Amino acid sequence: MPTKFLKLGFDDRVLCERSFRNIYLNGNRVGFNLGVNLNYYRGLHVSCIERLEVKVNGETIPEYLILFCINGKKFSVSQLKDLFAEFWSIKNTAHLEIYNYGLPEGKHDIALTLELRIPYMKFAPRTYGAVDSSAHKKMTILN
Amino acid sequence: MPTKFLKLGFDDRVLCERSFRNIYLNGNRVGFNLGVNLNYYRGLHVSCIERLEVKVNGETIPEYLILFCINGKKFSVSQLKDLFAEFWSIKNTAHLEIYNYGLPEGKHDIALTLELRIPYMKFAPRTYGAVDSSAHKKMTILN
Amino acid sequence: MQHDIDFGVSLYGFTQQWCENKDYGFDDMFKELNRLGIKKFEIVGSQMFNNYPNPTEEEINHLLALCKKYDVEPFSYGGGIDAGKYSDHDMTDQEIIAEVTFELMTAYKLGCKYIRGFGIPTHLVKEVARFAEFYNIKIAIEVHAPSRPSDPKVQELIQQIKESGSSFIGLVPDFGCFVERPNPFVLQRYIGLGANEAILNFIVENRHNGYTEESIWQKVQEMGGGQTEKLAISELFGYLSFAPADLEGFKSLLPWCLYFHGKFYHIDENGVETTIPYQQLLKLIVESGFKGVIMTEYEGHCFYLNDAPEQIKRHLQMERNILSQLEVKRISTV
Amino acid sequence: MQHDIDFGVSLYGFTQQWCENKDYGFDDMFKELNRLGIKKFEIVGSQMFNNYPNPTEEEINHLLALCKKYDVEPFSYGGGIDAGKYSDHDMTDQEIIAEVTFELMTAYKLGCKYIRGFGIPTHLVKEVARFAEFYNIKIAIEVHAPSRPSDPKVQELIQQIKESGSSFIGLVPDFGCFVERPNPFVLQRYIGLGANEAILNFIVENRHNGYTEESIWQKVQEMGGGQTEKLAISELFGYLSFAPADLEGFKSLLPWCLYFHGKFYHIDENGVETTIPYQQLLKLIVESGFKGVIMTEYEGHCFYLNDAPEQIKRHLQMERNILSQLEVKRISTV
Ligand SMILES: [Mn+2]
Ligand SMILES: [Mn+2]
Repeated sequence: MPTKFLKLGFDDRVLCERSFRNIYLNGNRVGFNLGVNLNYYRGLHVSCIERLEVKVNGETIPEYLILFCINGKKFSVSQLKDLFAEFWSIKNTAHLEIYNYGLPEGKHDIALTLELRIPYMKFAPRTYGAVDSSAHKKMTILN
Repeated sequence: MPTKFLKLGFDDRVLCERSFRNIYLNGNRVGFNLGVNLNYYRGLHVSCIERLEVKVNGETIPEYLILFCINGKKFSVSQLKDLFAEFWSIKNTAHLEIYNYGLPEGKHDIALTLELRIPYMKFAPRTYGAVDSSAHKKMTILN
Repeated sequence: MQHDIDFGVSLYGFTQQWCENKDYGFDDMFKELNRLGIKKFEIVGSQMFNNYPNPTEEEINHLLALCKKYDVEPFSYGGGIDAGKYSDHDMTDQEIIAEVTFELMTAYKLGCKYIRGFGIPTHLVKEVARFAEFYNIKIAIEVHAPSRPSDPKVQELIQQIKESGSSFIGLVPDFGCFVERPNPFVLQRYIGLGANEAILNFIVENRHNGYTEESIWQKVQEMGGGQTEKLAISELFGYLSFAPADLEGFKSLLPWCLYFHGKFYHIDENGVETTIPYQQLLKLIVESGFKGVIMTEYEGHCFYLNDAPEQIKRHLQMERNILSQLEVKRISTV
Repeated sequence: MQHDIDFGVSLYGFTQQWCENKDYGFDDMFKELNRLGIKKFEIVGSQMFNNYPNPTEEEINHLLALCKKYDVEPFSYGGGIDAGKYSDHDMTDQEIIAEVTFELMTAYKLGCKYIRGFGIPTHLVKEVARFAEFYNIKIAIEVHAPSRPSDPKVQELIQQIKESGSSFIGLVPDFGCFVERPNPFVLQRYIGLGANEAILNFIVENRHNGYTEESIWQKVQEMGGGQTEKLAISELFGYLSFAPADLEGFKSLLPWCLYFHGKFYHIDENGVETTIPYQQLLKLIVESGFKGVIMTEYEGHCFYLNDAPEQIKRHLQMERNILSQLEVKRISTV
C-alpha cells in the first residue's frame, strides 16, 4: 500500500453535476453549491484534507467565501485540519457552499484542487502518502 | 447571563441509573458503562469539558481506562478538548465506558467530577464562566 | 386595542420540564401555548436542538411539522455566539461572523423574523447587519443582567446600531436587568443548600458597597463562607444581579428595541412580579410608541417549583392588566 | 478434499462499482457472492461504512440483516490504523491501541473471527494480542507490497509474534508481495494517461537497479518525464511493486499465517494470473499444512475494466484447479 502519490481513475464522480446549483435567499442569488465526492477507494477523515481550492472560469474563489458542509455540519476551510472526528465516506457527498453571489445560468469551467493525506501510509514522522482528488469539469448551472 | 460559577439543580439527571451496567465480552466482565447527562439548561460542545473524573467507591479511575462515547463516536478523555464539532445536547446521554473489569453486583458509590466552560460567558481573553455538572450517587448494578 | 403590543412565550420558560423529564418535548410545550392562546414563541437553539449550531434537516422538519399541527409560529430564534467553544483560542471576528451566519440559516429555515443575538462584539454590529439583511431577519442584541442600560458598553452598542443605519440590527432588553431586590426564593434556595443566613444577608446588603465579586468572596471566606456562599455571590453578581431599576437607561434603549424579553422569576397569587417594576417598564414601552412583541421569558425554574404553565399564565395576565390600566389612564387623560 | 483450504471473497474486489455507481451496495455484492457460491467475505471498514472508525448501530444492523437475507457471513474485518489522521501529531502508542480496540469492537459486532490488521507497530504486537484475546478475535497483520517477507522488519514482526506466545496475533500475507512483473494493463494505463513509453520502459527495467523513488524521479525528469511518469514511479515503487517472488521469505511466514489475501490483478481466458506465481504459493501453503481461508482480493479495478464478477469467478476457479492438481500429484506420489 505505501505509495507516495496516488491519483485514481474515479475522477468523474468528484464534481457532482446534480448538486451544482445557485443558492438563493429571499429571491437574491448569494452563492452556489458544489457537491464533491472523493476520488479514492475508501473514506477519509476530514482532517486529512491538505489542500482545497476552487477555480471558477479561471478565477480562484477566496477561501473566506467557502463553507465546507459534511455530516450535517458546516465548517470554514481553515477548520478542516482539526476535524479528525468527521469522516468523509465514499458514499457521502460533501458540499461546498460558495458565497460569491452565485453564477449566471449556463456552462462554467470548474476546477477543484483537493489533496489529502493518506493516514495509514506513513513513511516517516509526519510524512504520509497523498491522494490527489482534484477534478476539472465544465458544468451547467440552471437558474 | 455572565455568572462565573454555576451549579444548577438538575443534579439527579446527571448519573443515569438505567444505563449503569457492566460490559461483558465473551462472558468475561471487562468494564462498566456509566450514562451521564448535563446538569445545565442547554447543550455544550464537548470541547467545553474542562475536567472529567470518576471515583468508584472512593477510588479514582485512571483516565486511560475511560472512553467517552457520544453521537455514535468514542473518544479518549485527552481528546475531548478538541471536539468543538461534537455537541452534547440536553436530551443526549453521553456514555462513559470504563474498562476496569467492571463492578460486582450491588450498590456502588459513584462520584463524577464534571466541569465545563460556558462558551458564551466570556469575562476576559480565555476566561469564561464555568458550570459544575458533578454528581454523586449510590447506584445499583446488576450482573 | 390602543397599544400595539402582542405577546409571545419563550420555550426557555419550560426549562425544568425539558431538563428533568426525558419525554417532555415540543408537543408538550405547544399544547401549553395552545392552552395559553399564544401563537408566537422563541426557541433557544443550543437548548433544544440536538445538533448545534447546525440543527439537522430532520430536527428542523420535525419542529415545523409540530408548529403546523399546533398552529404556533417560531417568532424569534434564540441564538448566541459560543466564543469559547475552541479550547485553544477565543473566536476570531471571522469565526464570529460565521456563527452569526449559522444562526441566520437556522432562523431562516424556521421562518423566524427575529434572532436574539448574544455575544456579538460591538465592533461587528455593522458587518452583522449586512448579513442579517441578506436573510431578511432582524438581529436583536440582548441587553442582559448584570449589564444595565446606562453602562457605557451598552451605550456604545446603541451608537454602533445608530451608525449602521440598518433596520436589521437592534436590541432586545431582558427585564432581568431591572431586578430591584433578590427574590426570597433565591435566598431560600441558598439556605436550603446550606448557606449561612447571616453571610447571605451580608452579601445582599453589600452588593453595591464597592465590592467586586472577588473582594466580597475574600471577605465571605473570612466570615466562614464556603462553596454555597460562593455560588450565591456568583449568581447575585451575575444573572441574578439586582439594583434600583435603571429606567432612564431603559428609555435610551427604546428607539432601538425590536422586541422585549419579559423575563420574570415569580408572580404571586396577587398577580405581581415583586422584584421587577413591570408597571413602569410597560408604561415606558407604550409611551415610546413601540409596536411589537413582548416575549414572556420565565426563569423561575431556578427555584425548581415546576410551575411554568401557571407562572406564564400569570405573567401574561399581569401584562394585560397593566396595559389595560395604562389604556384607561390614557383615555381618561385625553 | 485432502487440503483444508476454504475460500472467501473480499468486498474490496467490488471497488469500481462501489465508487462509480451511487446505488451499488451490499445487496449487489451479496448477490454476487451467492452466484459464486461463496459465504465468507471480508469488509474494509474505512471503505464501506459511512462512519469510521465507529460505524453506527444502524449501519451494523443493516449489514447484518442483509447477511442473513443472503446467507453470507463476515469472516474478516479489514481494519487499519490511520496513524496520520491527526494534523498535529502522529498517533501515540496509546492512541493506536484505542484504534485497535475500535476495530475489535466493530469486528465483534459483525461476528468476524479475524481482523486484517494494518499499521500496528511491531513493538505493540504483544499488547495488541492481549486486547484481541478479550474479544476472542484473531488479528492478522498484513504483509503487503512493497514489503517482502524477507525484509528485516517483517522478520522482526514474526519474532514479536513468536515471543507473544499468543494465538490471537498472526499474519495475513497479501499475494501482491509476489508480483513478478508489471501487468501490461498497468503500463497501458500510464500510456493512456499520456506517459512516454520509452521512459516507462526505463522505469520498469531500472526498478531494481539501485534507484530510490526519489533518484529515479530525478532521472526521469531529466528524460522529460512529468506527473504521469511520477504516478507510474510512485505506484511501481509502491503498491504495484514487482520483483522475483520471495518464496523463501514466504515459507518463513507460513507458521504464523491466519489466512491469506489472494490478491490478483488480472486472470486471462486461460485462467492464469500471469504476474503472480499462484501455483507455487498454493503449493507452499498446502505443504505447510495450513487449514483455513484464502480470501480472494481482486485489485484489477485499477485498470477500470469493470470486470470484478468475472475476474473473481476466474480466480476461484484458478485456485481450485491448482489445488486439485496438487492433490492429484500428491496422490500419485503416495
Ligand atoms: Mn432573555
Ligand atoms: Mn490485501
